[in-house]
Amino acid sequence: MITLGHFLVLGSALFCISVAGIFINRKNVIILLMAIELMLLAVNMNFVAFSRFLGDPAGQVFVFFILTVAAAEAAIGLAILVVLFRNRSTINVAEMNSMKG
Amino acid sequence: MELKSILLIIALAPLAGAIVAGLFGRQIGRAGAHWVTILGVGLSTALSFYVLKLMAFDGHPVFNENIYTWFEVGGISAHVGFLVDNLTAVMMVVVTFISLLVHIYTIGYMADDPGYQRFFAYISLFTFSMLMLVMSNNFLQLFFGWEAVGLVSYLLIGFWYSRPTAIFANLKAFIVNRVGDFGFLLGVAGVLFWLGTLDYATAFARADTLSGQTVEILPGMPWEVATFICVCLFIGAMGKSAQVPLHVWLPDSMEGPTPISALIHAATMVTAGIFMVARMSPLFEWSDAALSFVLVIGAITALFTGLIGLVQNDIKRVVAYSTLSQLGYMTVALGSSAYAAGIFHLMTHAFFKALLFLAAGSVIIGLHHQQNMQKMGGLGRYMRITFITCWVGSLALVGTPFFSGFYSKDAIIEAVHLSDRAGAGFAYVCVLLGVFVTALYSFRLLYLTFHGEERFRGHADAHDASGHGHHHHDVTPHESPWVVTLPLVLLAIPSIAIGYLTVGPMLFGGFFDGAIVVHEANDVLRRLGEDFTGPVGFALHGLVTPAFWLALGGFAVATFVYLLKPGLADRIAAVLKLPYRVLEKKYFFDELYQAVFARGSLKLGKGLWKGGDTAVIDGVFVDGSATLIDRIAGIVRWMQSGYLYHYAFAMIVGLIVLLAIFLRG
Amino acid sequence: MESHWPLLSLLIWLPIVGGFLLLTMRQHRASLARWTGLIVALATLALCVPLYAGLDAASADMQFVERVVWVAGFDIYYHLGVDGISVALILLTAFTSVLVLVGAWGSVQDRAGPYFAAFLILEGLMIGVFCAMDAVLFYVFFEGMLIPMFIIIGIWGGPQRVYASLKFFLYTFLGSVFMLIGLIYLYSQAGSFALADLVALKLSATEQMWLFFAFLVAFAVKIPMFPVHTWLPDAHVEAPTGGSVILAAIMLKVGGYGFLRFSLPMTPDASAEWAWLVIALSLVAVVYIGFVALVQQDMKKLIAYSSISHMGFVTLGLFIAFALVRTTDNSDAAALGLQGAMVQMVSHGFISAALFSCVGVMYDRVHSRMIGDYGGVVNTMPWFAALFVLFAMANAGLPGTSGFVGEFMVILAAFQSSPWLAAVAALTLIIGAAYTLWLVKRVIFGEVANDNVAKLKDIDARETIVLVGFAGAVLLVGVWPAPLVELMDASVMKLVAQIATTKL
Amino acid sequence: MIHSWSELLPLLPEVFLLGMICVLLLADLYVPQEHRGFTHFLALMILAFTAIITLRAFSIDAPPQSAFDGMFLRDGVSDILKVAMYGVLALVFVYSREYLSERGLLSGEFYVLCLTALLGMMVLVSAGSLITVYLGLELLALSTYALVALNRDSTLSSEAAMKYFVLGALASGMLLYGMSMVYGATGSLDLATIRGATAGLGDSAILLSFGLVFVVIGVAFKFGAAPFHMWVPDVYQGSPTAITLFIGSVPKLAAFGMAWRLLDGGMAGVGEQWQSMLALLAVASLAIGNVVALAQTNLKRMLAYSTISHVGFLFVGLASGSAEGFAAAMAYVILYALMAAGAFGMIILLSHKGFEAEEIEDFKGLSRRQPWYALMMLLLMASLAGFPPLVGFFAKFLVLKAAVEAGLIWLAIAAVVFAVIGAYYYLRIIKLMYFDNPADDQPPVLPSDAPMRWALSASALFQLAALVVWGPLLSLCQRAFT
Amino acid sequence: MSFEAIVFYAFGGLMLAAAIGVISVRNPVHAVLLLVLTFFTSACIWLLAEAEFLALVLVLVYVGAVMVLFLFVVMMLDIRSEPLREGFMRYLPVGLFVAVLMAIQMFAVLTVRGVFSMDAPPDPAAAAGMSNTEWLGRALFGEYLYPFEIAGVILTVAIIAAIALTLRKREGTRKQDPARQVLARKGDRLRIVKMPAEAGRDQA
Repeated sequence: MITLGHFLVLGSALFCISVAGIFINRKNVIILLMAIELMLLAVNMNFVAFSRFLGDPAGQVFVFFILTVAAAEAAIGLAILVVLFRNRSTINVAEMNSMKG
Repeated sequence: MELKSILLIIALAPLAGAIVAGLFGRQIGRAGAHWVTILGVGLSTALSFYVLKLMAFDGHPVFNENIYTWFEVGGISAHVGFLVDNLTAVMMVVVTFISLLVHIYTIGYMADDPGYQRFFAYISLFTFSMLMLVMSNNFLQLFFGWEAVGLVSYLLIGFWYSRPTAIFANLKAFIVNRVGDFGFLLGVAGVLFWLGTLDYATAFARADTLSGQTVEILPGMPWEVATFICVCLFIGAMGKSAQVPLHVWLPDSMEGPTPISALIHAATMVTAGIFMVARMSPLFEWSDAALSFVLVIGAITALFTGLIGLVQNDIKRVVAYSTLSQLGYMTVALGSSAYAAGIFHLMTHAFFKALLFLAAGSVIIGLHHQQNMQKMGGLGRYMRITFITCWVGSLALVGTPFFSGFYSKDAIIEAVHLSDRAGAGFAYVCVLLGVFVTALYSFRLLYLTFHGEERFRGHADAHDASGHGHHHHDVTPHESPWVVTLPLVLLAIPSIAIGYLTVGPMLFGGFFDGAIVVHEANDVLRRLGEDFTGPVGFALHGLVTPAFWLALGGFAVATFVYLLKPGLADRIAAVLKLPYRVLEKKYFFDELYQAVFARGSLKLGKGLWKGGDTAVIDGVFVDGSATLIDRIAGIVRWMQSGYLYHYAFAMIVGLIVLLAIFLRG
Repeated sequence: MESHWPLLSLLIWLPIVGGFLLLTMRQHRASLARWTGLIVALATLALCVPLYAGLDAASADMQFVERVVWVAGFDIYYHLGVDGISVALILLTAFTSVLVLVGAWGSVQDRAGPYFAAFLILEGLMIGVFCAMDAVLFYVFFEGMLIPMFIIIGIWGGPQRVYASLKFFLYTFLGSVFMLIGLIYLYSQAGSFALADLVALKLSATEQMWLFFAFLVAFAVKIPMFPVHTWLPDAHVEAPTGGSVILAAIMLKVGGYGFLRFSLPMTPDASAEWAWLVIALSLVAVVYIGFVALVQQDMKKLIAYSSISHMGFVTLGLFIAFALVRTTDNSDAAALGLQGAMVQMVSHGFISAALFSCVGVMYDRVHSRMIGDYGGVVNTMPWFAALFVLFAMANAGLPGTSGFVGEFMVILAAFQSSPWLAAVAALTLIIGAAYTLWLVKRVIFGEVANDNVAKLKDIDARETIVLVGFAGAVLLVGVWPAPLVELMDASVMKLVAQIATTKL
Repeated sequence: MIHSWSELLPLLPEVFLLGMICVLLLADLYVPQEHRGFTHFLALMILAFTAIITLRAFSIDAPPQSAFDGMFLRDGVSDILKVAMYGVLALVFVYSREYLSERGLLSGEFYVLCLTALLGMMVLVSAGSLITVYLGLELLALSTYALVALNRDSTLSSEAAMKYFVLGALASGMLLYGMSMVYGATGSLDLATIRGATAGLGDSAILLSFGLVFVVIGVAFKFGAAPFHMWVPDVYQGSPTAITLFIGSVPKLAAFGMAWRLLDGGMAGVGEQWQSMLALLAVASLAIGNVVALAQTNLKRMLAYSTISHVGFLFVGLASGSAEGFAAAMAYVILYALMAAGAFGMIILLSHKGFEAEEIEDFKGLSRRQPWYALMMLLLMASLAGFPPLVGFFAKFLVLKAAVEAGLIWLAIAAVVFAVIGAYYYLRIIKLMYFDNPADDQPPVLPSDAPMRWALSASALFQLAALVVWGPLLSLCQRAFT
Repeated sequence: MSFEAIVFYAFGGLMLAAAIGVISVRNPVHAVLLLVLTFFTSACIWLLAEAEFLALVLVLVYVGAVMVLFLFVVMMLDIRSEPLREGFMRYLPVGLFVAVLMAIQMFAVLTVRGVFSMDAPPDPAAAAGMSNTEWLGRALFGEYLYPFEIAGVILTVAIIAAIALTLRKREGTRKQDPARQVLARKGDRLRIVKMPAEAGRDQA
């Protein structure tokens, strides 16, 4: 039987993967943006599950908004990425350390 | 006029003179300066004699009044006020009279000194301070005067401030005196604590409450309170009256001009300690231990400093060591409860020692600031008045019967003899031997200076100790002007006669009753007085005492060695090499103090500064913490690497830590 | 007693407003700025006359009280008032400030207007400290002083001024923040910031202990006490003359005043319990610092160390009172100790101010503070030398000068507690004389040491005013301390009563 | 459900602002480049009218109003914060105009994005539901990401924007995760309901606590509290100074509103937990902010670390968890926003075309070249450091007081000790300005923009006005929380 | 194992595998495609949770629009897959350790408590006699109108921001300037040239 716990664990596993993606990744920034999408997906998973198990539409409504915002976020993130690439001709995270200390 | 106003005038007239001469010296000129100060001191002198007459002859009751309140806190108050009784009156007369003479003498002595006005201001200020000291009716004012005379002494020793020796001497004098004052202040504090007052009269009245009280300064070693107070007070006296081991400053103080050596370092200031102990006799009488201490210290001083006088060549230093030795005599008198004898000797000594100093000064100016006796000789021909008065002074000093010094010194020796206090036997031996020594160095001085071969010619480098640095050529010595000789003459008279005139009332006539308190059991003077028939009888009796014969012996040896067989002295010195050297080095006191206290303090100071302040407090704590913070900042900056994944990593670590902390339960 | 004329506010704000006025003046109008500054300072001093005249010294109550709500929500009031102790220190402040400005007249050429302004602002803040009856107000003034002094040291100071000013600032700041926490804690218990309420508040032994140490850190740094004194020599050495004068004369006193207003009455039981610590540190200050002073080569540093040593007497006097009242019930002696501490504060104000002014006089001419660069100054500057010797003697505690009075009282009081304490304290007679007079010997006396000294000119009229002003004060207090003592007597007796009463 | 239009009245400022943003967007399109002043003027007018609308209905003692089933709340706190935001944002506009114009950045987008960020913040401080909290936050965040990258030709700006974006997204992901847990535990998104539900949770309490950690992290990130502070220095440094000015000031107000709504409004039931979390974060922020600021040479970076330390102080107030603490923290954040705006304003003042006065060394000897502005900077720095009698001290005082009264004496002590360490770097600025000589004798080129200089002087002198301002502001804040 | 469980585990496992792939493959294009796979599988799981509308939205809008956008950018920027940095392998264990630590913490919270093993209640939408979409729609346009409006603003901001950041005015491109268009006057466009009468024709 699939319980709430199953969903939550699945969500948390996805969350951990996405977080690991952010701090383990030494390649390009675009992977980071994808990891963020994954993270939002993990959250959505939680909301969907809670909504289902609480019998309350609010969770699903929240998912709806998260999807909206994620789209907007992706747009801006990619815009910034484009700007960054234009300036530096690279989007390698390991080279983004001109400010530190 | 009221007595209070008179006393105020006595005290303040010299101060006024000092202020005028000091602040407006340039405006009033040299003559103005000496006139205004002499006027001030003269007024004081005249009024002091009047007060003495009132007290001694008219039977005026003791004057004891406060002038104004210094402070009042809770039940503790301190005032400025005067206590005038016979003791005070005598001291006032001695102080003002000698001061007046010194003022006059100075006109001649300092005639060509650029600091003329300043000098007058100083000595007038000194007179004021000394009067405040002797006239005080409480411990606070006593301490004020005590330190104020120290200040003026400091200024006067360093009068020729560009001489390195002078400014070394005055620093030394002040600091050594401060060591004494340290004890003195503790004594005063003790008086306040155990007697609850700073006022003499009240404190003395309560003195009996001291007996039986003890204090544990060191755990397990109870002291009698009276002993504690008196020893502390006497430490002050040791500083001021230059008792061993705090005597080292006095010989050096001869760097000052001769008039002040006479006034301060012979006649008045150095006797303040003697006066103080006499004044405190109601307290000292409660502590045999303290008096024994006084006695022994005095005895040591009397003999051993006199011995140093034997090997000195500087004429002033000889007199200075003589002064030390005589101060020892006075202290011995105090220690044997013969306070009156101490005061009596103080008075006679003031006259003849001032005379000796002034005479020495006269010789010095006569030889254009030559102080070395080895470069004198045969001066008697050229300086008749000085020669005669100096002989008078010396005779008084060695205790020639009928001279003033004889009465006072003999009284002391007899008193010690009679005393059964611990240490009295030792003291008796010391003072007796001291008589011999005194005679020896006194006649040595006379012979080397006034008699024998003339050695003062042809020494182009004779100005060694002079700050003036002129008169390089040979000159014939000449008698000093009248302003110099007049005081000599005026001092010679009391040096001869004062003892004869006053020995009866002062020692045995109850003159100091009320002022000096002696317990029945200690009263050696009363026992001595039982045999007293009169000054003549006393003098005649003196002829059969050992003291007289010892003095005579001293005279004989001196005459033989220094007058008849010149050159013998050097041979003796060569034979007795070690003792001679010990004496020449003054028992190595200076070297010891220099090494232990002066250099030790500097080393300690440097160690504390570099080690404590700079290394530990600043280095480790202050700058160290700054460095530590800097290091931490470096580490955190290193962590702020600029890499996105490190930033994210930090956030996750933060998350994990927070989760770990808050989800344990 | 409500006064209708806000005298205290005037005293505080007149110089501050005057200072800001100076800041707005154009830089090249230095002369105008100087005169304005002096007039403001003189006016402030003149305001002290009605203050002194109007004060009822027989009463220990706060007088000239002004009380206006400041922050209603927290019961913080603009609450001013003075008693004898405050008035004495206010007089000292106003008097010294005038002389400092006169002293800076010609010697400060660079940015004279701001210099005068800084001192005026500082004066106002210091008076504020002595008037404040609300803890927050006190703290504001207490800390507010730091900025102008920081600037004074930093701008007009010597070569190491940056280090010194930062050290000064951070040291003091670190100390005072603990006090702030303590005050807030007190508020949380008493519901009021009024000093009177805090004094009346009952506190447990533990609370008192923590508060005592909070206050101790703040005031010990300010006074300063061993071992938190090391900022002072640096600050003094690097500060301009006026800065050193104010620092020594008044800012150190704020620490003593703080002890008196906070530690003693608010935490009497903890103070009594820990009095031994303060006493021990005070004695260390007297002796240890005395020896350190002895080996200094820099005149200002020497005087700075001597200040620390002398302030040791202040703390000794304050805390010996506890030992006396609590263990032997000897309230007369306790009063003597407190009174001695107060007199010592005032007296040290005059003496150290005068000595720093003297160094300033020499520094203006030779541009060196090192003892080795001088020698035989008396030959070329006799009047100056006379005054210098006078101040040196006062510093060495010569009777007849103010330096003696406080030390004398404290030693007398200390003796009542234990002869040993008195003996250690009295060592200052020897050590103090040694370092001071050795300084005099090396600087003032002797042969003319070099060309610089040979070219010295004696003090001019302006410098004479400054030094004679201080000399007058030193002698007046020394010869006749009774007015000063009486001024503070009622307050001191009240304090004795307060520290005698347990708050447990 | 909306039953009548009058229910929407509390939203009038937001609605007005949104309408005017559209107007501005359109108007800007039709204004030629040389008349950009009109856009600037219009933006200021919008702020003024929004303020008037907000204040018209403002009454500190009025009961809170709500709309949209409690998703929108309007009370004293939200109104005070909103008015403060308008004011600070107006300062931002005034300060930055010439700076942006010299660098070709003065476009309608700047104003539009600032105003949408403002709208987001208004939504945030008025949020009554997790959804509105999230959406307001994202509206603010997306606008600021764009603002940071606005200088498209700058390598640093785009790098900063990317870091900000990624970390911001990570933080909002965590916040969302936390929200989902809270939702799951309490079954509601409405903050008031959540607050009511926390009491009888039973076993799902663990879920709430679990979510709380994530929520607190979201809040901490928004403030820039350590260890979630890493973005702050880079973003401050990388953005054009005008944008830094914006980011460094206004959003702190919103972050406070968010923290209060979420933590006190929603999670009062687990108050002890978040209070101790905030206390920990406070200590970390104070330590890292103050210590690292010491070692900075770039003034913007230094101010960034200073921000972190101030956030630490703010958290001390929040951690006390009492109305007193919130009032203190709110007063603190308002005063801080003003101080920070002034400090960045000084950098703008001294910068000119082709020169950014963002190195600390650039302030060397300022007192000789520009005594007046050196004095202003002195006031600002002293105030930031918290020296009495300046405003900054009183702000800190309030917070400490709240902490002590809440029994957090150890926290108060840590705060003051770090404040002392922090005092050093502010003093260093003062030292450079006053104790050092200028590197060259050239007087700095000051902007010709008179309103900017006046406004800057005014905001610096405001630091002195503590004696008058402090009391009323404080009592206002206090009443807002009671 | 029920059918639901099989579906759940199958798609869940696939989803996690795909997610791991997203963050670990070198080629960004592959990563995007794996992300699409992740979204697909999770949409399936959502269907299992009876959130049909969201599942479809996820596929249609998200995969259809957002992922395409990603793909577009990846292609546009022409990012080469670069070799791994040296430091990567060194820090990987630490990174993995931290990630696993976090996962363990989270699992510990989410699994230990028995309360989470609760079964789903009957579908509330069906209970109310509505489809999932209607159920959601009622909430969205009723109760959640205000957030809905804000979401609109957010999308607007995203548009403005994206344009402001990426729109480049290239030299030589022709574009409309609406301001100039609107402000155009007749006089700017039309010049009425007064021609003299053609006098002299006759002369010519």
